[in-house]
Amino acid sequence: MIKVEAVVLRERVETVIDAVEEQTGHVGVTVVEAIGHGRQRGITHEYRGRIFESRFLPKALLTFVVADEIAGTVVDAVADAARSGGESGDGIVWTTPVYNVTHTRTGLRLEAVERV
Amino acid sequence: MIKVEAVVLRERVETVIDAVEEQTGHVGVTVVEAIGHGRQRGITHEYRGRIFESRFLPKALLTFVVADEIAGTVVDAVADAARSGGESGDGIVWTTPVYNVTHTRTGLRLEAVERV
Amino acid sequence: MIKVEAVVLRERVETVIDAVEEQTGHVGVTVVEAIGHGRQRGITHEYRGRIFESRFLPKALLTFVVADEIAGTVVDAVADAARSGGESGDGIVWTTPVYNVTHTRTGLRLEAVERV
Amino acid sequence: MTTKELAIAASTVWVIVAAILVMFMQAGFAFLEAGLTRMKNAGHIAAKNVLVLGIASLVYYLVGYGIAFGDGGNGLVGGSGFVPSSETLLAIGASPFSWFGSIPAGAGYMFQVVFAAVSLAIVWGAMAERTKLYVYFLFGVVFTLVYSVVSHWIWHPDGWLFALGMQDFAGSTVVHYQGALAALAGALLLGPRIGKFDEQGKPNAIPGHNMAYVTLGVLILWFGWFGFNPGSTLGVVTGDRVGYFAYVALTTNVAAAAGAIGAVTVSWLVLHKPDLSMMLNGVIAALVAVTAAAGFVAPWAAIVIGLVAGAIAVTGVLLVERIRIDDPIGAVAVHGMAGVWGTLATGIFAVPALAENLATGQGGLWYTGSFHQLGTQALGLLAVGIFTFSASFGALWAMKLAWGIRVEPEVETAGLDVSEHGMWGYPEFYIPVPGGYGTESHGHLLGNGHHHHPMPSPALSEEAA
Amino acid sequence: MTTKELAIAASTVWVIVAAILVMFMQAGFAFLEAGLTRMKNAGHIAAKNVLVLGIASLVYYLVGYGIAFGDGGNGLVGGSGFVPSSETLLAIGASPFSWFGSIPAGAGYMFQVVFAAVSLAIVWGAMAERTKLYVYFLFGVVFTLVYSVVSHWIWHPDGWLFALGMQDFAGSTVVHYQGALAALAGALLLGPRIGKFDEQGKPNAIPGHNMAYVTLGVLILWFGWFGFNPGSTLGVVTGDRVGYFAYVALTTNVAAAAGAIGAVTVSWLVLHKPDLSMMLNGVIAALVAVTAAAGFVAPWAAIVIGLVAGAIAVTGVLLVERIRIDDPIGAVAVHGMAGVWGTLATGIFAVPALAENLATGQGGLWYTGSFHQLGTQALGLLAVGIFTFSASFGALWAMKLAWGIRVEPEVETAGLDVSEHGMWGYPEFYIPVPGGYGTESHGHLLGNGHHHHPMPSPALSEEAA
Amino acid sequence: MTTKELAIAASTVWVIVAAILVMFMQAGFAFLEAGLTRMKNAGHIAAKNVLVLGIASLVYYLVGYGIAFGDGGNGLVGGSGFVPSSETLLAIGASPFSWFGSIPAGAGYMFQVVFAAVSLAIVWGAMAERTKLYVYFLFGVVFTLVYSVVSHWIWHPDGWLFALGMQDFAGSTVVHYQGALAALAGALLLGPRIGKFDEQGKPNAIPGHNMAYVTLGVLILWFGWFGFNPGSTLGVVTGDRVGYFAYVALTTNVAAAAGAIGAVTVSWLVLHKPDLSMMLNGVIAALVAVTAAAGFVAPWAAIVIGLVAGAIAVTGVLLVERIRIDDPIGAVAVHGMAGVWGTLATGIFAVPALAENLATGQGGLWYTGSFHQLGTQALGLLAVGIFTFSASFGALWAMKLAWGIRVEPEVETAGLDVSEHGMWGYPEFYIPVPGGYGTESHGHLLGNGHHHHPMPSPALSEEAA
Ligand SMILES: Nc1ncnc2c1ncn2[C@@H]1O[C@H](COP(=O)(O)OP(=O)(O)O)[C@@H](O)[C@H]1O
Ligand SMILES: Nc1ncnc2c1ncn2[C@@H]1O[C@H](COP(=O)(O)OP(=O)(O)O)[C@@H](O)[C@H]1O
Ligand SMILES: Nc1ncnc2c1ncn2[C@@H]1O[C@H](COP(=O)(O)OP(=O)(O)O)[C@@H](O)[C@H]1O
Repeated sequence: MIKVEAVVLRERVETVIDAVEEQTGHVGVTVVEAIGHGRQRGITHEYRGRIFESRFLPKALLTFVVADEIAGTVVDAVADAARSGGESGDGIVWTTPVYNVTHTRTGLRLEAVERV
Repeated sequence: MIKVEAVVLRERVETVIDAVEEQTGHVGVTVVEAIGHGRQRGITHEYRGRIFESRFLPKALLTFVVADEIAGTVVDAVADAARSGGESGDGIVWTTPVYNVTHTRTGLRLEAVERV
Repeated sequence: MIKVEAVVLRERVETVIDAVEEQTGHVGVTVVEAIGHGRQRGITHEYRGRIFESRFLPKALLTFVVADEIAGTVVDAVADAARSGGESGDGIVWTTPVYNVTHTRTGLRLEAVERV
Repeated sequence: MTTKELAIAASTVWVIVAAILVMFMQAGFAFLEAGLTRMKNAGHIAAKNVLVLGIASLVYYLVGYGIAFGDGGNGLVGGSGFVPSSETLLAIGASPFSWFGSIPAGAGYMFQVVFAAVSLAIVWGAMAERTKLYVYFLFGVVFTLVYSVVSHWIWHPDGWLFALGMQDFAGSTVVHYQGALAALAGALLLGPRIGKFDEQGKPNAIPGHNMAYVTLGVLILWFGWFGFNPGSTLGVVTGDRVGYFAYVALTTNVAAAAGAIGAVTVSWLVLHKPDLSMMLNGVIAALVAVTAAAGFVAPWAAIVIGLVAGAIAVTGVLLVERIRIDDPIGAVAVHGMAGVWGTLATGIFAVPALAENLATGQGGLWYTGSFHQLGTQALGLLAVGIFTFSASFGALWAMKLAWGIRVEPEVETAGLDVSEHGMWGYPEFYIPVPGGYGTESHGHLLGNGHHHHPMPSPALSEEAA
Repeated sequence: MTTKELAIAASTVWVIVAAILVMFMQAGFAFLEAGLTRMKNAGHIAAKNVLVLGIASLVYYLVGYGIAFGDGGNGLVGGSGFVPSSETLLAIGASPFSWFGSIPAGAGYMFQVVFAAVSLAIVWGAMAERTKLYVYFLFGVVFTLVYSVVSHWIWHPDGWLFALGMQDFAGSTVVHYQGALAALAGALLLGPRIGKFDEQGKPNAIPGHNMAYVTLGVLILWFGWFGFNPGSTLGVVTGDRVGYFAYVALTTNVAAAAGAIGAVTVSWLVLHKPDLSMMLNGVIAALVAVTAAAGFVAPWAAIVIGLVAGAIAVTGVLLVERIRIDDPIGAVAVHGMAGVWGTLATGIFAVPALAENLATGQGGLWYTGSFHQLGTQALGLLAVGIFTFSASFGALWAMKLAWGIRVEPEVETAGLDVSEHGMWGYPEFYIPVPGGYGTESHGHLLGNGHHHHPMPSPALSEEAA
Repeated sequence: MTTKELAIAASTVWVIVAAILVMFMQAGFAFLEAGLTRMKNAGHIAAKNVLVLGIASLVYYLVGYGIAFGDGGNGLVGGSGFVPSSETLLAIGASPFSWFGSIPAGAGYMFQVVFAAVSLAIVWGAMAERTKLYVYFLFGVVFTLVYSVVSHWIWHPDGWLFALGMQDFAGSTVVHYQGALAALAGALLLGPRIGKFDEQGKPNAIPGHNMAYVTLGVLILWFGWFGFNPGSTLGVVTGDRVGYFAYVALTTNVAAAAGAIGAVTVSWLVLHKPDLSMMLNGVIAALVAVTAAAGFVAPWAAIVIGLVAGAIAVTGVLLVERIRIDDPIGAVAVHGMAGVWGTLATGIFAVPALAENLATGQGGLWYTGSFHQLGTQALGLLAVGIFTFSASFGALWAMKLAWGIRVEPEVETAGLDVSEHGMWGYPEFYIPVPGGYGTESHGHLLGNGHHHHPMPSPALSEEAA
């Protein structure tokens, strides 16, 4: 199967997941809170008269393990839904092939379970 | 080497790690707090008379980088140990081949270090 | 492209990122707070007369998605910069090939964006 | 010292102690409100009570005290005692504050100003998490003036409602109902917080962030209320009773207790959960309700008042939400509805003998069978309702037109702490720090410890990709 | 006013202020206990003190006050003054509460009820994190009755231990030891929390979640104790001493100070770490111990009592754990063992002149060489120990048989906040929100901002997989 | 009771209540300081105030009280009343504490000891997050002695500055300025926290962790200050004024209010942000400044003093940082600079009539046109500055040489809670627990629930790597 990983703005997480479900019917995602550093500048804070900037920004890292045939659609769905229309900071998406995808509860291959 | 990744219930994390160590002798894992959304329903909360449901549930994402020959055993060990016997939410396990696995402290390949 | 993943001590995160930027010019990283268990012993705590040890230690998981040609330099840069010179706990680095790396904001391939 | 001086001394000690307890209620409101709102606004919500106390203290010193209690005014407003001098404040029972016969005028200021500050604190509960900062300053001044006028009506012998014999022992109407009226005006003009109601207008829960804070707030308020109600005897002798304030403390305490039990029970039955925040709101509602009644009613009546108020807290919060008003703290229900209930309940349960001893109004419906007192109470509520609501609504409406009273959506989403004050209330939970909470490796500390330990590492293996 | 009335006024001011301070101790217990337990139970643990105060206040008004201080009873129980009327409560030194000669009966209620609530608060410390909610209600009622009976024995002239001259100035035995006895019964019947002891019965640490809360709790308790002990003079004159309560405040303060130093030192020596929670427990233990002694002993003795109590806190907590009792807060050690120590220490260090001035018992062993007073103290401890422990154990045991007193394992594991009240004490730390703490993107806010910005994106490259 | 006894009774009630309020200020400092520092030190910072109170209470009982207020000394130090007995403490207006004429000597101790503890609490603010634990004990003793000497100079009739007519009503100089001098000495000897200044000496922000805590701290301090200043009348009659303390409460309150407004405004103008921590510091600075003046000045002057102090808080904090001193709490600016301002302002604004009624010094520059009083104030500041700074610097310097006063870098980086006390202030945020906050699955609970459910699972597919 294919693992689609995406770094997105935290407030887009649910939008992205909904988009994937709507466009591919795929259900199943794991989300991790992340912080990112990229082309975008960080946030500026003020405390007792000192201005300072954090180079990191809050992001979320999404992992979808999906059937090979829908991977492309998932990538597109994620990229579209994650796009905030803002200046910067929308993140990236990529895929990796994965193997032996086992569904813990049943002990079966995930493909099998999903086919059910 | 092979990277075995697994999404498990948080309360199973230590059980899973112990199972891998017992069955393969492999020591070394990185754990990240994750939240997941899958076939399972979320938790229902009540606050000042409003009932609401969170679609996400707390999970943990485990990463084991292991020698090719034990990868299969690790996957089985994880899947077995992660199985709660509950209705739903036990998660999944998968593998990916990884390269250039470098052990930071020594600067050597991890295989080398582990052989020591 | 190549995904370089590294488990490092939390206090080395910024050092590592700076090293990668200095040595390869690559900008763009996603960081996740992780806890790890390896050859190193955990921390000992005392509470109301009870001594106890946590088998886990705070770490950070870094993900760099980089052009194939610089991957090697990135791995070295990370390993060097992450090395604390301490007894243990410096972590590991590895690479995985990734595909369809899409830059969300522009919808283009990341390679393309970076070439810009 | 003469016995007269000793009586003044004892009364002043009591009134000042009571004033200090009431002042501390600001900490109660700060934590009640911070606990019932979100982490991203916690610093702003808590610290605003310091601002509230500051503004009320100055405005009340400059003009409020004179408006409320100055001699030579009319039924609507006091006529002297503005920016009082030391001499004036040290004097006892003398013009312009001759109404305070058993304590120095300065003690009168201390006791009354903290009430004004409590009333102002209530306002912001329903306006929480979305109001512009300048509004606290500007409306704070306006409201303190409005408050002073109404307190003149009901608590000064020149006041027209006082003359009618309205019974509001410590301010269910003057302090709590008024605060809630302004809070309601504010909530209406501001509109609900982003996400509070969905497209179909179905309310969503927006949980507060710290129930321990809410508990601390409620216990501080309960504590402070022992200054609020018993202190309103303004002295150690009341009519022909020595230490009457002890009795007032007792009715206050049993009512609060009944409020806790009432609210948790109703919440358990109606919501199928003993909701903690509802139980805690129930205590406040009961204290609000017994505030008008504390000196007038029997203990059993105080318990009834508290139980009903507890039920009002639970149902009132739901009701306000049903009509699509977003009141994060429940100020409208807890201070408004319970304040109305307490004011009316006094007209029902006032014990003739106690009313007589307090020389205010007469016995209530229950004892006298007469609707007279109840009618007076209702009239007072009506008058204050019209005056305070329209004055508050008008002022806030004008401010809304002129400069707007609600923060931008992005400010609201990011949170008031970082947007308006430049820093989070809990910086370590918000500033993204890879080193983890509380370490040195903040973004702004770049450049520390960049030394590293080079060492040959294997060439990139060919099989990659 | 006559000088007699003035004396009553002054005494009432003092006693009511003291009562208010003691009432605030509920916030102290709320934060001490919430801080020493886990985040998942914080709301429940803190808010339960509001419930405790509510239940005790009502039960004590209805029957407790009469049982403890009503006239016409016998050596075991009071005989009148149930559900007292306003008249009764306004009266001074008259039946049914003739025992309170220098303050109105209502002031007597206020001062005594907050003590009952403190004793009840102690009970839950050892039962924390695993007790069913209904138990707070039901056992709260039972315990308040038990408490009232014992306070009659020791604090009312009709009481049999009072008659024997037992010295318990402010309640090391009546309030603290009793609370600890019920706490012990509860801990025994509940059993330890999941994970507290491993298979081999080795104790595990289950750290509390907030040491700042514990500190706040302890400082609030120290603060409130100045009402607890000095207030127990019940007036401004004690025997032939004016302002004796100031002296009581001093002995209380030096004892507490010695408790902090004693505990931190012992912890440093025994545990090799200056454990903060132990130092803080030491202050409470010292305050508990000096409670019986405060009015009877010299300052140097108060310091000794405090130092020893500090040591008892550290060793006692370890001892209780050693015998496999799970007492998350250390209530058994801090209120029980230190309460016993304080009661006995009074029998040792009571200064004859002070005991005479208080007209209670006689000088202690140290001064008189006689074991008489020490014997009386021991007898009191024995009697109360048997009565209160068996009554509490019996009641809780019956409840255990009837409905069970411990929550289900999954409730305990998930935490009482979400399981019993439907909501976490710190919602933003527990509700999984990808948007991060304090954002709008809660699960229940689905459907907001689902608009997106489509744009052509590259076709899936063939080399995938 | 005679009227004389009644006057004593009333005064003692007032003074003890005031002392209790001041004692509670330790909770204020604990939370102000914990909130302005980092999570990893929160337990240590908060709990150290319990230690401070413990040490000051014992040292002041043993020797401090005698040094400060004992009879038979000289202009520099008191001469008797060490380790006072019960008899001594129960006596009123008798040797060795004949200076306290209207309250028992024990009440004098209670009121004075809490002041000593406040002064000691201030010291640690500037030394926060990097001082070794033993320093609290050792320097705590030294400083309490130094404090007692200076309080003798200014507050005891034998004192040489008292004789000169220095006006320091409640201790802007004695309590706050002294504390700040020691704090400055400590900050200089310790050096800045790791990361506070970068290589170029540019200051970095190290945000505190909880603005709600800071707010709680400030409101507790404002509350406690009503004991601090008004209580300093030491009785219910002052000169020929009954209830003068009410007036003092008023000046204190308007000054604090002005401090909040002043600081938030200046912060808004200068820093372009209404910085919450600055506004809160402004309240403290105003309270500090009005402490010397409270009984001497007119309300308008109190407002001026407060506004200026608010501005001093903001600019002072920046200034101290500019000269590379790391003062996490702002103690030097808020207690030191504002203390100096308040002491001098009293020399400017003292109302002749009030000074006369207090029988201390004379009218200020503003009214008399004479620089005499201002000169006296300046002299006092100079003398205390030299004495207290050099004594503190010397003592800390000696300790630094002998054993070092700063923790190791790794201790500072890891945090004082875990390094010095073995446990975090917020364990659940620091102990790495995969099960997430507040679950049982702590590392030390290994071995629970290791049963698992085997089931055949697919053989490893060949295509894997
Ligand atoms: N090459 C990369 N490797 C890993 N993460 C990246 C990379 N590029 C971007 N990211 C992630 O995406 C986030 C947004 O990237 P950024 O460059 O700010 O977006 P934009 O290109 O739209 O400005 C970053 O904060 C980081 O988390
Ligand atoms: N296809 C998937 N991709 C990524 N994560 C998944 C996928 N399927 C399941 N998961 C993770 O596993 C967790 C459990 O999945 P779920 O479907 O609830 O289990 P079950 O199938 O036993 O009901 C989810 O919460 C999610 O974190
Ligand atoms: N095989 C592995 N798979 C996943 N993570 C690992 C592995 N080996 C080490 N790690 C991560 O690296 C961290 C440091 O490893 P450790 O063995 O303690 O370092 P060292 O070898 O320098 O002592 C661990 O805590 C873990 O997070």
